[in-house]
Amino acid sequence: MPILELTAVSKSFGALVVAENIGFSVEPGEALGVIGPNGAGKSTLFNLINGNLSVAGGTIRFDGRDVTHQLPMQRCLSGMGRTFQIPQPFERLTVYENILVAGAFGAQAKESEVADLCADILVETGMIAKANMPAGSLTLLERKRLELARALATQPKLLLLDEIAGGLTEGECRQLVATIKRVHQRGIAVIWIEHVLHALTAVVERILVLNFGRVIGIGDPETIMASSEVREIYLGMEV
Amino acid sequence: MSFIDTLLQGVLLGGLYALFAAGLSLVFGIMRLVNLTHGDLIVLAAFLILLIVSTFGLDPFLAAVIAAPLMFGIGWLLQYHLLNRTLGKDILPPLLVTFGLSIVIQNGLLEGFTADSRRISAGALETASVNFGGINAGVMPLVTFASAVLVIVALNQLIYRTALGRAFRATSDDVVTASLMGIRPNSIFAIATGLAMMIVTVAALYLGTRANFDPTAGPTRLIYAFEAVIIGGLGSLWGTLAGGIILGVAQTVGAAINPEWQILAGHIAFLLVLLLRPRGLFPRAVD
Amino acid sequence: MTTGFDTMTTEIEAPADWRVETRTKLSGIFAVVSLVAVVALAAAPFLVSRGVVQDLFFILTMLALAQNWNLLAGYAGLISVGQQLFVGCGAYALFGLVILAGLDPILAIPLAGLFAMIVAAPTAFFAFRLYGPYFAIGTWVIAEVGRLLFAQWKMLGGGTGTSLPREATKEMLGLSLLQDWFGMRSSAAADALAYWLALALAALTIGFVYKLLRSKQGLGLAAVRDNETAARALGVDARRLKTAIYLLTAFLTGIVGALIYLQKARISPDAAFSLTDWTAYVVFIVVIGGIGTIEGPILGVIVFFLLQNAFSSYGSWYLLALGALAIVTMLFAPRGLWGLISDRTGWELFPVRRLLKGGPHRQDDKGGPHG
Amino acid sequence: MRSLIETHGLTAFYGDFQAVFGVDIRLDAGETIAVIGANGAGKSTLMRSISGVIANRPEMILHRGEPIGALAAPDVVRRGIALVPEGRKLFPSLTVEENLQVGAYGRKVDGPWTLETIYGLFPILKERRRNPATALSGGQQQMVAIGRALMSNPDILLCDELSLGLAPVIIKDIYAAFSKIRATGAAIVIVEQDIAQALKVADRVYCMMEGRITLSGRPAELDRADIHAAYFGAETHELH
Repeated sequence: MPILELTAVSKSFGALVVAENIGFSVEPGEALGVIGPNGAGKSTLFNLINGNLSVAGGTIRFDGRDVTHQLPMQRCLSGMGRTFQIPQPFERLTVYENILVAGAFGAQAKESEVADLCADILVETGMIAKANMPAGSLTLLERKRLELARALATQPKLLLLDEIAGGLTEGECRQLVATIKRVHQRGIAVIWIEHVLHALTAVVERILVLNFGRVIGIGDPETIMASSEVREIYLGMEV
Repeated sequence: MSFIDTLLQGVLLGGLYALFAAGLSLVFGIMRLVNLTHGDLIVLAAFLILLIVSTFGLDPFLAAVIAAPLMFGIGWLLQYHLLNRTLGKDILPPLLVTFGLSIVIQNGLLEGFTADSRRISAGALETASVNFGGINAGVMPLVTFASAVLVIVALNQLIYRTALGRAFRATSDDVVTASLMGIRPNSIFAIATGLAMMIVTVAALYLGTRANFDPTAGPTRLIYAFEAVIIGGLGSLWGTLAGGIILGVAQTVGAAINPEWQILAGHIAFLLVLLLRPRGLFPRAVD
Repeated sequence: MTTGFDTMTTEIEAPADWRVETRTKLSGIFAVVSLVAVVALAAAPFLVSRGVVQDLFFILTMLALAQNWNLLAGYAGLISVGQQLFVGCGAYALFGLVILAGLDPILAIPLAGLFAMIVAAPTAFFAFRLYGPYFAIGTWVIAEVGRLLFAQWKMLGGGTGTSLPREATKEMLGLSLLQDWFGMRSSAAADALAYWLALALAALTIGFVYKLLRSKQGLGLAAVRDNETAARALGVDARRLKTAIYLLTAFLTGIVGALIYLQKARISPDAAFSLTDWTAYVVFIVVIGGIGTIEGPILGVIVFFLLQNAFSSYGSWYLLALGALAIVTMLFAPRGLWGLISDRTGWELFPVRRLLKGGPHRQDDKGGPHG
Repeated sequence: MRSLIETHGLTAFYGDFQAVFGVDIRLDAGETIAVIGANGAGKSTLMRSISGVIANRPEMILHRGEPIGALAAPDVVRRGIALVPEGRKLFPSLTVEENLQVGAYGRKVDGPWTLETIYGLFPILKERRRNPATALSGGQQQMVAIGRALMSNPDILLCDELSLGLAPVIIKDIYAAFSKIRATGAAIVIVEQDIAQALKVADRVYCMMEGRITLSGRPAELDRADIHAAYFGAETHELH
């Protein structure tokens, strides 16, 4: 049984169609990459999956249950963790408290039960030195790491990552890839939207290509990247 | 016949409430600012008219014509120098600043005019009435209602037919992009509040000539204005008129049953709308 | 893990001895100081005149109201200007229970709080349909409805109000004990009793708010305040939290209302549901002192009292100045007096920040044995 | 000859976060330049700085030699610099025609662009002039956004991500209008992720990565591999 299954999911804002008849599924423990040009509807797809946006049509099943009409909070509690493309830290809380919110509420535990786990996640995501800083003082890159750390603290079965590698240096990118790989190897399914292709292809088993709110291809990275159609629409140039 | 009479009185009273509300609606529509001082500014305008009438012995209608540009100036200054500084993502500063301002104006008026109830004399017009097939309607309520309709027609013309109106709507949609069109949002907001204060002057004219008022009468007018706006639905001026009428009718019907229930009946109508149609009766299509 | 990236992996060292701390040295000292202060305040009826005790009663009840409004507006983002509804409901419930049901006033106080909370439930249903600024005026309208409805209650004097029967307050629970033990006259004993209740209420409210903010729910509340979308996506039930805070502050505000009117012994709808007395002043206290902190309302109520003592004879000039002061504070020091102080000094008397200490990475950190 | 626009060591911040680090670019009269780069490279921040949405130090941006870095957006528009913002940002409460009219609100000068000439450039807009702007397709909305900026008859037109979310055939239409705009003598800055399109229309190209200019030159002088490296950083070989 897939961990996540979308069937004929649609959404539009006025005349602008942002999701059209989207259908795909993700197996437990699988890592799926999502690529597509700016404005292709990638973040919208995540908002539909996690419930920040309600679908206009179609169904979303998560972990064996129909979650199409569930609130984001409920989906989080049943094991869906996400990061936001534009980081949304709790600015007046410290970095550690940000993680604690996710650990205590998202994983439905007492603060004391997740205190150590949250500290470990800070180490794993390289944020431990900033643990007691207010999240509002973080740089953009640190905020992105905080997004990842918070999503991990909810102890998800499915992790939705929205462009967390952009702007990283080569070394930082490698660390990030290693972290995500470790998470993935613990059996957590991952859907990762990313422009930094070499980071993406180092982790994911399949890639889904989105354009104008439609799935125009899904398959193993080599096949997808070799497709001339993908290369043309994605890069806008023949590389 | 008495039921139709009550209904008519209610509709006409609704004209007054729509006048209270139109300025509030305009300001909220353009800058998402809820001005808790709105009622007190109506009372301030009433005192201003009273002052002009008593000092120069003018007719109240003429006095209102003089007061209107003064109120525009007050509104412009208030918005440009004080309220614009409070606008932003956080709703707390505008609420608390206008709340504080409301107390300041009330107590300023108390110092200036004492706590006595006042009334602006409109002479023979006050008691004049016309008869429609057996139903009497006071001339003042009729004039009030006509003024409300006129104000709303004029505002709609301004908003939908002029360059300034386009700037209003553009700024309301998106402040940053509006500024890329050369629109100065702070000036637009100040002009909008100035206009709202001119409407407030019209409302004050009828408030002052039809009933007694005193420096603490503002908050109740704010509540009526607010109820009319919410009943009608945010962002629609005709909705605001409808909201005023519903409020007026509810109050007169309530009063007809038991004089003590007048205001309560209005509040209950408001709560019912909130219960059944939380976005009001005529909400704007988007947002 | 067999790809080339592994060589770059950050090693996760076994994290030994993580500690989470919120207390600071200063807050420890302050806890002792405040305990001493509470004891000293408790002794006030034996040390100072009745007039001073009555002043202190006023300060403490305003402080309790301010802490409640601060919790509501400063932490839960629910900017209500209708808290007079709960003061009025609590007060009227007390009068109703004492006059109509013959209950002892002391027993009636908690029931009055309960009544205010019961009223708050349908109120929340309506008011929560309004967003942001409209919520504010919505709560005000509902408070008006409350005032008008209680004005219809003829058995409690309708629009003109009524008084508590003298016998009821004279035979209040515990009063005879005070008279016996301390040889107080009955009016002084009644004042002292009300004062002690106010002191306990203010102290408990502060203690409770502090405990709440340090709890998991408090953490969730802070998260919702900072970013509601993110909080919901991380599993925080924002709506339930806000509703709970709304009901809870209604309960406490109702109790304060009952206590205030037990002391006043005379009630009318216009006084008990007064926007100025029970919301405007409270808002000014919180804003001037510093919204969103526990220290702010404490500081604010002291400033408020001093100003009132010095200038209240100027009547409306005083109120005008108070409003202007609140405006100036909001514009130029939006975090209030306490914000100015803590910015300069870094003081936190009620620290809620969870600091992560210990662990292998933090060995070299300063902080000594106490971290 | 003095340039129309010059930036000198331009830095830009969002709060504490620095998005642009010491960028120097130049735009000469009648020229079209393109700024390319991946998501988050700082291209839009650069546009927002020049157009006055983000405040900078005055001397960081010169317009005809005068410092304009600290001017607010309405004052920048009055100097004849108009922005087509990323994501089009049409006013949903306004009709197509009103959106165009509002473009001339702050700067009413005689020039090649009037409602009529803009309808000439994009005839479809005339048919749909009474529609709310949001009822249009993405491509048509982009035409409105361009037309709206042109209504102030700017000497300098800044275009941020014109092809964002548009189908290739529509992108072609949009860029076809560009030759007509250039023919009026306006200087143009385009920001693009679509490298091929940018190379086709620009006289000179700047490539940005992580808030810095990593490459610049005339399209013919630039090597594909260099662009690729400047655009994505290293390690793009895994793509091939």
